[in-house]
Amino acid sequence: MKKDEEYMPKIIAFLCNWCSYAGADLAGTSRLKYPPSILPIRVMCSSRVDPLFAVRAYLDGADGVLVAGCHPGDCHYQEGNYFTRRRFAMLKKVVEGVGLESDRLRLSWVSASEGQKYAKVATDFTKKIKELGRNSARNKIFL
Amino acid sequence: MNKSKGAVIPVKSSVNKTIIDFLEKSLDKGIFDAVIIPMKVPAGDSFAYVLVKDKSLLKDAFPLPPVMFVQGAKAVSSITRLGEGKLKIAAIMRPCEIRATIELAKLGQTNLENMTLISMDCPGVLPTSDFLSDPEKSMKLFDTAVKNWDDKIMRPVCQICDKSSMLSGDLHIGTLGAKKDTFFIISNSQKGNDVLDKLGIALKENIDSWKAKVKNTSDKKQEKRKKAHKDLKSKIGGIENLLDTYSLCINCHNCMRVCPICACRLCYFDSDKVKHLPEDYIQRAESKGSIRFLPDTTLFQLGRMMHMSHSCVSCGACEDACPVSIPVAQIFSMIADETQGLFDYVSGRSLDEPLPLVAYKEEELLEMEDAND
Amino acid sequence: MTKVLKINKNAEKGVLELLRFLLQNGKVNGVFTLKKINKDGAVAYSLITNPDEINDAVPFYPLMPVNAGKLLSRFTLEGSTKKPVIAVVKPCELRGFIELIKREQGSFENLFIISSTCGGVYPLEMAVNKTVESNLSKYWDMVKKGEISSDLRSACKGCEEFVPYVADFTVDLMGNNDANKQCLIFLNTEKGEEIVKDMKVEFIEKEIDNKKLDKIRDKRKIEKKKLFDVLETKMNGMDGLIDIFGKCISCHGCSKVCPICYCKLCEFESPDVEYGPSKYESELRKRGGLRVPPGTIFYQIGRLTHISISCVGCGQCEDVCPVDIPVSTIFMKVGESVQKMFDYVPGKDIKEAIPLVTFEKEEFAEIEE
Amino acid sequence: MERKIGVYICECGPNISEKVDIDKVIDEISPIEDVAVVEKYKLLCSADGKKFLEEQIKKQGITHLVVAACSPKEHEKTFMEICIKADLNPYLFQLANIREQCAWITEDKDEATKKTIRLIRAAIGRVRYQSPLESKWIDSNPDVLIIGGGIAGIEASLQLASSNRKVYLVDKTSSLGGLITNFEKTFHGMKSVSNFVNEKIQEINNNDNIKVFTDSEVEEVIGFFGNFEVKLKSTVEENEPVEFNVGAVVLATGSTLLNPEKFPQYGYGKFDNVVTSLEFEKMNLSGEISLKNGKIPGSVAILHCIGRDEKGYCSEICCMYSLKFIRYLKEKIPSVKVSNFYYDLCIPGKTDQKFYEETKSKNVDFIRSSDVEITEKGNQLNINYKDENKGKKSVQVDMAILAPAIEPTVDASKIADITGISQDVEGFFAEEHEKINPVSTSTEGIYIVGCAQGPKNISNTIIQSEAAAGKILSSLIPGRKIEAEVKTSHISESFCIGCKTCLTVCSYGAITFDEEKKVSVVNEVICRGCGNCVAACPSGAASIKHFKFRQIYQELLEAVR
Repeated sequence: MKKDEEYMPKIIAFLCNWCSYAGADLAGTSRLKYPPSILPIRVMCSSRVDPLFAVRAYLDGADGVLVAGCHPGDCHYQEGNYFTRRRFAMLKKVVEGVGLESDRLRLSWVSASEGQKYAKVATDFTKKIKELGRNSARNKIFL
Repeated sequence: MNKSKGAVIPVKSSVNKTIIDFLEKSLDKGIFDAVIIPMKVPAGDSFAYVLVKDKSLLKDAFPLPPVMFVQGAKAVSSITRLGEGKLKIAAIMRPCEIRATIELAKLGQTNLENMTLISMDCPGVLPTSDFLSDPEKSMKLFDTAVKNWDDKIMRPVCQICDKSSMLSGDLHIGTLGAKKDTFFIISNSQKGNDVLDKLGIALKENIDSWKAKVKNTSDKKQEKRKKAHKDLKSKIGGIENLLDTYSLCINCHNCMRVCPICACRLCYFDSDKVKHLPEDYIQRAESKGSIRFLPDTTLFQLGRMMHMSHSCVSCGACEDACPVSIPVAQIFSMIADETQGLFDYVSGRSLDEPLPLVAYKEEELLEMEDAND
Repeated sequence: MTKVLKINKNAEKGVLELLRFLLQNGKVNGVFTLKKINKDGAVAYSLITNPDEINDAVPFYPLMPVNAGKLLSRFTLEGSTKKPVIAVVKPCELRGFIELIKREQGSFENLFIISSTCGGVYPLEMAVNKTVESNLSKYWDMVKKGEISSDLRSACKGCEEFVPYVADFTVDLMGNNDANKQCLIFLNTEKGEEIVKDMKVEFIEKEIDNKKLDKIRDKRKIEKKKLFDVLETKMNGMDGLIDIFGKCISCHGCSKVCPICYCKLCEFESPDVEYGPSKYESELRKRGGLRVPPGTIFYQIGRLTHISISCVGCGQCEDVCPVDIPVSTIFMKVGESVQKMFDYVPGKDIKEAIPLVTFEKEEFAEIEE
Repeated sequence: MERKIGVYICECGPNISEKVDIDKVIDEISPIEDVAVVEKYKLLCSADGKKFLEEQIKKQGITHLVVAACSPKEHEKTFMEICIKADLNPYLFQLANIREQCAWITEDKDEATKKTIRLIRAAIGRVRYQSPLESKWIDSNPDVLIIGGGIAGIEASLQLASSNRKVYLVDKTSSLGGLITNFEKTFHGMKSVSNFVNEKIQEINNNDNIKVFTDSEVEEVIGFFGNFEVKLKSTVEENEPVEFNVGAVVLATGSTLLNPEKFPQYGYGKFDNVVTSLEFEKMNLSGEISLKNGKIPGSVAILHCIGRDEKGYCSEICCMYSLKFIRYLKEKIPSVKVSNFYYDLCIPGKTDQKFYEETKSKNVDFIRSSDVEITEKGNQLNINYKDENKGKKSVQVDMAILAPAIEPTVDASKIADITGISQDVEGFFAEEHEKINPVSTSTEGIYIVGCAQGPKNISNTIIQSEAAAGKILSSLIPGRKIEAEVKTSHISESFCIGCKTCLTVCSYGAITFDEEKKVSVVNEVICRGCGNCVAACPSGAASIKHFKFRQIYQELLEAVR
């Protein structure tokens, strides 16, 4: 099997339709380059992302989970991302609390105009995940 | 299909190992795509059913573990309730687990289309708590107990189990009455025959020795069972004793949750039907001076008997899971014999027998009617 | 200074006298407390309406058959009680009840609460082995000294929240040297004072001795740290987690007895968690094998995301676990870190919103990267 | 019924085909269960492409459609319309974004191809669990309620009223016109205010489609976009409230001035000849600018930015009207000496700078000052201040005009309450989004215009009124039903435990509580489909159409496969 620095991680990216997904599109239209590790899943609002989705993704073997939404105060649905932020904070504590790698979870605010930032987030996060190596949950049987 | 004949399989190193070889071969030949089989968990302090596709994993398999961590029927239904799927799967389980699987099939909770059920002569299992107190030691105790077919250390409900070799799946592995370093494979269905065909195993050996040994064991157990139930009845009979029996019950409903037959998504006894207004509780208290809270502990226990005793396979999972050690399984085995006896129904004996309460005969249960008219 | 009701009997007997008074004089229509329910001395929560039955009540029996918070919720779930009822509960049970009320699962109306500085309880198995009775004198001795006996449940040994927050009456037990001859009941609310004012007993002015309680709390802290440290060593990564939960039999008993788990249908028993062919086939592709029934670890972590914010560390989950997984220690540890983050003490203040249904515009900037 | 999933991959000219090995993708995708067709096409959004796709759906009997092409933001609508043409429910279609978020961002063709396969697999996984949705059309009332009869409300009324759209214009005072009826001229070009205001009020009175309620205030507004029920009550006499229905509401409740008495250093209310800008406007309008004792002022000080630092915002128009005041003064009292005390000057706009230069040239002092305070000396006022180099100075004047900060009207919070919209920290009505939706509010169908939304000059006020009118005219067309959000959430009665968590997190009040059944209920007309309640619900009772658990999870599962 490939060595960890060579492997291409699988990172689930939950993108809110109004800001982050548009930001990701902008990164594309501006022909910025970032790793193909990012696998986008579009949701209308980051507040749709039930923390359990992240837990499932983790246990199903995703190497990383990115939740991206509008900047606080800019939520298309007023307040959604404030709840997202709290749920995410809680999620991270739980994951690290049970001794798992909470660094595999990341929350980022990316606006529709931040193609640059999205590309950077994608690149940095992928780099970090590569350092962490493969998610060992992937081939566990007794989950 | 030929139930009077079987095949004699020579044992290499151990029965377990031989069974595993058998399964590996079946996987190689594509007779099965996967098998459900018990395995030791990594920490080594218990076992779990595992759906295995990659045969290299089978090396850690453990066809006959010393403890019933999870009722196998629950394992089977957990992946077949929604449909059979493409994979042909074999499940190797204890007879009571297979019988529960068949009951669940009648309730639409398992789909046996692509399932091959393989049972084994069962010596019983240790109480979970005993096992957990010292897994290492328990393993050894269990091994010796199996060798001498001695059930002293097994769970009370196993000690009175008269169906520990019952044929109800597709294939059965019979160790009883077999010559040294061999065991029988017996087919109980066309599916079973086909499997053996494909493996080039012919059913030509005589299995009378197995049958005899099985009869003898189950006769003995039946005696024991009758006696145990009689004693139990005198112990718990009557409302006072009944209440005392459940006096420690904490309404955790674990017995229901681990029961292979209790398949309801939301148990009636957790539903709104058992929730009342404060005034109603107070009124009930006033009529007696005081009530236990939550009330209806006994209602729950009796209610469960109504709901599932006719399908109860006396597997003992409920008793293992009871945090306050109420002899739930023994009680249920007693009631089950009564309710099933009524309809000479044996839970899980055959898929073709309808559940007693969804069928009727025009001439039956006359003794239940009032003699005067 | 708080008004204190002083009865010259041991703490438990004193409380019985109070309860009897309230029932006899129609101040309440029912008493909710632990009670001996049969000749072999089995103890269960009961709703008492007849004053004579009070004799069998054992309000401070060192056992928690069920978290009473859950029971009070069930009692008031369909509507608040029209007739006043008084309940004797432990601090963690009270906190559990308050968390449930925050979730619309019960009501305080017409309910009076007696609680006490709690010495902790014994594991259920001691009730099974009938060894609680024989340990009672030892237990009370420990309570008087404000110590931690080794055979308490681990959740109790490490419990810092043994002083009730919003009880109408607080009985001074922990570290109270006279608990065997003198019952001090602190009257914390006006409605509480109101219903006992006609009682023919001595009323004094007193403050609960917080220094004493802090000392006890420090001891508990140390115990808790021990528990957590042991866990730390085991909970390292996926493998550690699998070792801890490997023997879980998915009975979900922990959620059934949890005072916070209140769903009609637990999400982890809902259609959402079922494995259809496509799901297990893809799992097999990935792993070559799959534990069945699946989702053991998912259930545990999932439940943590659902309730750790409100976990009151009552220890019931661990008590009922048929395979002795240190569930409550795990939930206490994770719960503590989550709660600290929102600086939230579950069940402390009924008006305080559950952190996950509210937010501050300026907070947690650090978690966004 | 058996699924026939059709997968169509757009080459997008060279955009995708050069970056992704499409044939390899086709080989990988074709064997997937239920996948009936996998085809590529040069440019699916072209006329030919659309025709091709429509024919394919019909010919192949596609039950679920996956298109792998550009971003949904680009062409989701386009392809949904094709579905409709081909009588395939448009919600049985999923667009895999293999251009913006794959082909264009990936260097290595091999990697891009792999990712494309994942994305298409994910889309197939998702579309399997998608279910047909029907768009809901609800009757709407085209009429509009406008609260506030100032220039903002007047302008909006005139824009909106027509033979098939009634406008109800409500003002709590006895007459229309609002604040600016006190002004003689506007500072833009010093044009007469009365002329254009009276003109507009005339128009209103002559317009049968505008019903004016003066001396009235709104008591209740309930309902949702297209269907609001309104109750008015009179502020003068006790009588039954007037009730009517409208489809939209415009809040034009304007603003008021901060009361300078809050700042004793200016001596307002203490000294006779310290007046607010509004008092001065009135004085000027009355025709004669004079002191309390009837004398004509020989010197006047204008103090800018009263309360700006305390409020934390600049009121935008004070500097400009102060310049206008100078013009008033110089016209009526040519000899008068005017000195302005300011800290920053705010003179934006294409004409304002010129206006300032001209005004300045009429020998007026502009003194950049701080720590200004007013003391009285005889019947004269001392303006004491620190100059730019912090030197203490003082100027003697006859009269001082204060330009206080602009505040929301006193009953702003009451109105916010009644209409259920939010206010910002300053108490002005909060717009839905300062850039994307500056005149909309958190509640669909309720708009905010003029100074109720924040300080602004007359032209900007009118611009907002026209903007709001535009939004209403385009979304609330008489006789036309309005489409409600299709992807709304739903709460299962049998699983809901009535903990009200969903109610608490919903920003739109779209969820109500059924006290009988003790369960939450979603009003699908109000729900915007963000899905917040779904993630918040602990017992899986809440779900949201088109973003159901299964749909998202299957997508996730195939992606990490």
